[in-house]
Amino acid sequence: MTTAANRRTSVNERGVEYLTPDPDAFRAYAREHKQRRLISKLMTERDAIAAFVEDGDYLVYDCNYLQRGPASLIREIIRQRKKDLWVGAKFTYVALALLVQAGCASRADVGYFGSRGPVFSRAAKEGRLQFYEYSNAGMTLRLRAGAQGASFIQNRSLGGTDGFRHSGACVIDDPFTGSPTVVLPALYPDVAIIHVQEADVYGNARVFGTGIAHAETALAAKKVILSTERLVETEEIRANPGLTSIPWLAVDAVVLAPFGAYPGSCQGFYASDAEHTAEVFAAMTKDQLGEYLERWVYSVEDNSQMLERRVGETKLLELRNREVIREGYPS
Amino acid sequence: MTTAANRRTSVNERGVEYLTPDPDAFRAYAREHKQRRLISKLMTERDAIAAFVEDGDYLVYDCNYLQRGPASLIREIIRQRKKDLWVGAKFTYVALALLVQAGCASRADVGYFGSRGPVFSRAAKEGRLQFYEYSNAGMTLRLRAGAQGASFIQNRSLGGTDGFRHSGACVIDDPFTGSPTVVLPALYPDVAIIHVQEADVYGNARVFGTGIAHAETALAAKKVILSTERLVETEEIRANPGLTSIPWLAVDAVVLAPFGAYPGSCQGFYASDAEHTAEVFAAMTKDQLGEYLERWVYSVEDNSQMLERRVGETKLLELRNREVIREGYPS
Amino acid sequence: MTAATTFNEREAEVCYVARLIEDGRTYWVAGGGGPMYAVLLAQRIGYAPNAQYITEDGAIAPEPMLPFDPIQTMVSSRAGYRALQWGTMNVAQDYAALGLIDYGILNTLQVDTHGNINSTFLGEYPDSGRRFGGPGGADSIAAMAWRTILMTDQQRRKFVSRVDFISSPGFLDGTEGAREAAGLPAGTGPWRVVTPAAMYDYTQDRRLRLIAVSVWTTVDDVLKECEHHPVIADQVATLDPPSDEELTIYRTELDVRGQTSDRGSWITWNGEKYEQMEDGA
Amino acid sequence: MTAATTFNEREAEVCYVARLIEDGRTYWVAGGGGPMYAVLLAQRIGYAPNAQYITEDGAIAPEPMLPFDPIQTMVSSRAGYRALQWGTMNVAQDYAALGLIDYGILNTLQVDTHGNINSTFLGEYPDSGRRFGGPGGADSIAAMAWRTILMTDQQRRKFVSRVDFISSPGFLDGTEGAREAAGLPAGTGPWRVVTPAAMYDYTQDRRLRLIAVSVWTTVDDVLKECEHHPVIADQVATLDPPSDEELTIYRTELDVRGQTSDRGSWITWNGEKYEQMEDGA
Repeated sequence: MTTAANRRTSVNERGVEYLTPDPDAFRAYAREHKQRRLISKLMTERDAIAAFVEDGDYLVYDCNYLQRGPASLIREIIRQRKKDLWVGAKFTYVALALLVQAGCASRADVGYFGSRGPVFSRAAKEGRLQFYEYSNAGMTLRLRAGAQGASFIQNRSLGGTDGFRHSGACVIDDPFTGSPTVVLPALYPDVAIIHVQEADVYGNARVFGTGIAHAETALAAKKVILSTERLVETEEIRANPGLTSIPWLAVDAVVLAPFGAYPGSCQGFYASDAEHTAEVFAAMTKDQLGEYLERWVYSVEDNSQMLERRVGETKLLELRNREVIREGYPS
Repeated sequence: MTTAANRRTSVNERGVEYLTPDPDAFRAYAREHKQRRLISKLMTERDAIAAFVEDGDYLVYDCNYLQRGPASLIREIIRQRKKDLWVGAKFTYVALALLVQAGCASRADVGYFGSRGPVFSRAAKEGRLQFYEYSNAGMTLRLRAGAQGASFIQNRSLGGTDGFRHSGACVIDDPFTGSPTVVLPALYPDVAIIHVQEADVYGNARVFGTGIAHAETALAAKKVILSTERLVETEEIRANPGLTSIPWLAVDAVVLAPFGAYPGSCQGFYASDAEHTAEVFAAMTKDQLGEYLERWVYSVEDNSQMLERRVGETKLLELRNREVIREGYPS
Repeated sequence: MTAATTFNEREAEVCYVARLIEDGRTYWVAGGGGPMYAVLLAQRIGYAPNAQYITEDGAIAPEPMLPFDPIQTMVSSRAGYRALQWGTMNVAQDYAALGLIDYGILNTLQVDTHGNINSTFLGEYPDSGRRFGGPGGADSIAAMAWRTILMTDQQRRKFVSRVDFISSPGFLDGTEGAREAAGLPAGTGPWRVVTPAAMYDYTQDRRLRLIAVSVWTTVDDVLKECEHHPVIADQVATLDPPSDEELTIYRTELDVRGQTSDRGSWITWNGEKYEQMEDGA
Repeated sequence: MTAATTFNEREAEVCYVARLIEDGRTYWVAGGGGPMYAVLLAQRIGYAPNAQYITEDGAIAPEPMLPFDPIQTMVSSRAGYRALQWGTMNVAQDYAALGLIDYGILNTLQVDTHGNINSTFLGEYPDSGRRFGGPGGADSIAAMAWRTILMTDQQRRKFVSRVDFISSPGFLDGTEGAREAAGLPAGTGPWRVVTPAAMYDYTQDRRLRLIAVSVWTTVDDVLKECEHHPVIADQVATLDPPSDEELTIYRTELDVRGQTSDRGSWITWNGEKYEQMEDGA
């Protein structure tokens, strides 16, 4: 089941390294590895991360640790002590800090990450962390290009900034208008982790509410792990195909993960844990992420044990009850 | 209310003319003309076509005359005897024939059109019709590029064909991989007509079922006319924002048009009229489109009179009853 | 399986393609008709119960409600029924661009020795000849699906050395790497051509090769209906006629209005051999 | 409107921006906090009842349910409540790329005389200095919205001649056409900078210009908190302090937890004039 996704990189004339945007390589991978059959991909978080996240992978998570993100899968990556991940660090407050503290991440394409505390400067100083500069929407455009089978995509932004100089982007003459235009390299991550509200066992998944780039991420990534609040029958998927955000074709693993976005919120299911949010930010600021990880990751076996031992039923019920908005979400 | 959308064209080194893909020109137009306020855009089909379709416009309709297309708006364009339209002729069986027969269309970017009968060769011979060659999905990619504010987009297709030689596409060296790659010029149509199942008076619209490129078309076009089976309250839109396919920002006119897709089908609302379908195909084959237009367009004042006098309540009820599938459509 | 004794040659063609359908693979079918019916037949008869198909309008793995009204093979509730996802044309093409679609199945007007497809113009483009509707979805399917299956008629004007207009790409000029040089995805291309009378594949050097003929015809008769001389396989197989089982499903569940057999000639077993009747008889 | 007698300087800043909000226009607000509150305040108090905003996660014209939990200003049910459309980050940026978004409102770390914005690095990138989080959505907003309103603090280290790192584009090197030459959409750029103490616009030649100061401060005091010397308008206006009406809505409907006034100094009316208290007092 493990697959060498073969991270290949290029270096541009400014000396910036970036993941090579090779549509034909993705196609060849997809031909061989993406499962066309409707077979169950249901597995534990442990098995999914063990099978599909390899040291050295380029990792993208959709949303983040505090907002309908794959928080339980991020913790499992840390628990399994994956190494040398290159992280698509867009729209993220604490996940990159956790991954760097844990020694999992060594590179980051930056959109935005929460930068409190000493963890980043320490890692950078010790040569354990390299940054490349993009923007949030630049990163989702790169994923869009990947999801469309392209190698590049125009961006009306990024041009003229210092971020541009430290990115894989380049300026070309528009073949039709002749004007200078910025193009970004498509991003085909090795592995993506995405938290959804509903999925069937094959990986047909539904996302409700606003989002970052779940569909693009699922399509562009070579290996895709979904965690889902709730399993639904495929009959239910077929009864309303307009709700399907991600097709089974893109998906390698489905992990049933109620409260998988905890401590974050999950629209229509539960609110975020504000106390925990404060705790993790404080841990960043006070250089106590080691303790944080010990308590919330290493000392528990999996997400369900964490919820049981560290959060408790009363709190979980409270978080469910605090999600009062039902309109537009699954009943 | 009328606006000079200013069709500008380019000619490539193969002598092929194409609409100039100028994102900044679109932006300038949108800044001035796209209504940000929530004001009612409800109007009659006559007023909408009179206000927003000008002679010489580049016209795109989404879907087609027989499949959830803006059939009533196409007929109104013909009724108002618009001239010199350049048609984005993708995924279409009879609409282009009607527009050419009526003297409305003088150019077509071809994806696919039903080519039976003498109407096209006659018009071409008389110099009244010029074709340019793309493909269905090439045309929707061009609209996608437009909808993203781009001037071009990669296409893994079209290369090497004779269609390519007669299109506005070109081959460039991929700036990242160095490989030759086909890029299509973005399409910013002057005017788009789109039939939807539900919309509010501002133009927030919902499309159910499969489709061609409704969202892309609405965003890429300078002027957008929606016809809708049903008006819904904005409160209903706000109660389920995940269903909104097209935002009010893109829309200039909303026409309430029950059976607006007739003789085509409209998923969840009614089946197509198979007899009428046969009639219009026969008219193409037998060079009787003039008679067809007289009966179904010129001799009636508007869509509702056509439905009343030419179709009749019994037939309409039958078409509604023949749409037996409810799953996934509005209740 | 029992060989049928009376059937239309176009029914036979659909059965031939249905037998090519590989289980657990994805198909992009052009339009409705033959290509879609071939996959549905393969699913329902059990040749490929886990084959899935998508359509140009983004019906992803539907279980359609049959029959369709005329033309309503896309953007209709019956055609998109019980899909796993409803997308659009751009969604469909994205999946193909990403290499997720194994096979494309097309219908067309004219094909040449390198598998190039014409659905745009017969004669000298643009002024001298007959205009047709253009590639539709076929260009994208032929470019991006890994393998392309083409369904057409066995007629001289359809099997030509060089199509009058390349609407959808085969192997282009037939040279190695021609598709890649034109920007098309690597490793893709024509795979089979199926007619009511014969089946073809492609040689290593990308030339059309006759590999099988229908039981009621001969290699010579097929070659008479080719303008150019295709390569002929060392062993030309005989295609089994449709079985009763195939035809029962096809006629009772799929093409219940008999649109397939509206045109094309009928074949009957006369007790000794299969005979082809006059066209449309 | 009655001038308020006690308020936080950051509350004043939000009120200043709220008064800039133009009715019937569209705004792309960065993150939550000040930018979002400014539009909501303008809507609710009636300065701009028909202004609409979008967020990075594709909440299109929401009517949010307040208050938010910490960080939950995007991708949460309360933040996206009663939107007209739920999109994604790419949807939000498409609308801006198409010129449909009139204004962007940003918060930032550092701004320079040409309106360039730094939210990436203070010091010498990449090794010598302090790392910050990067542009987030600000780069896209500053590039593609027609006009950009920047909210920041009036501090020397924030108003510099040249930012240490251009995360999001202002007028770049300030030459005419510099943005267009870099590939950015024509006709866009910085429009206002608002701090608790002052307001700036840009001159014809794209240089930051002081146009107004808060009632409790002076031009000289503001200039002390600029590393470079901005252009000074011929007439420097005085910004009206927040009104009771503004603050009532702000405190009871919007920032009900007082997060805005967690930091920043308080201003009070001592019967004769407004006085600034110690930071955090």
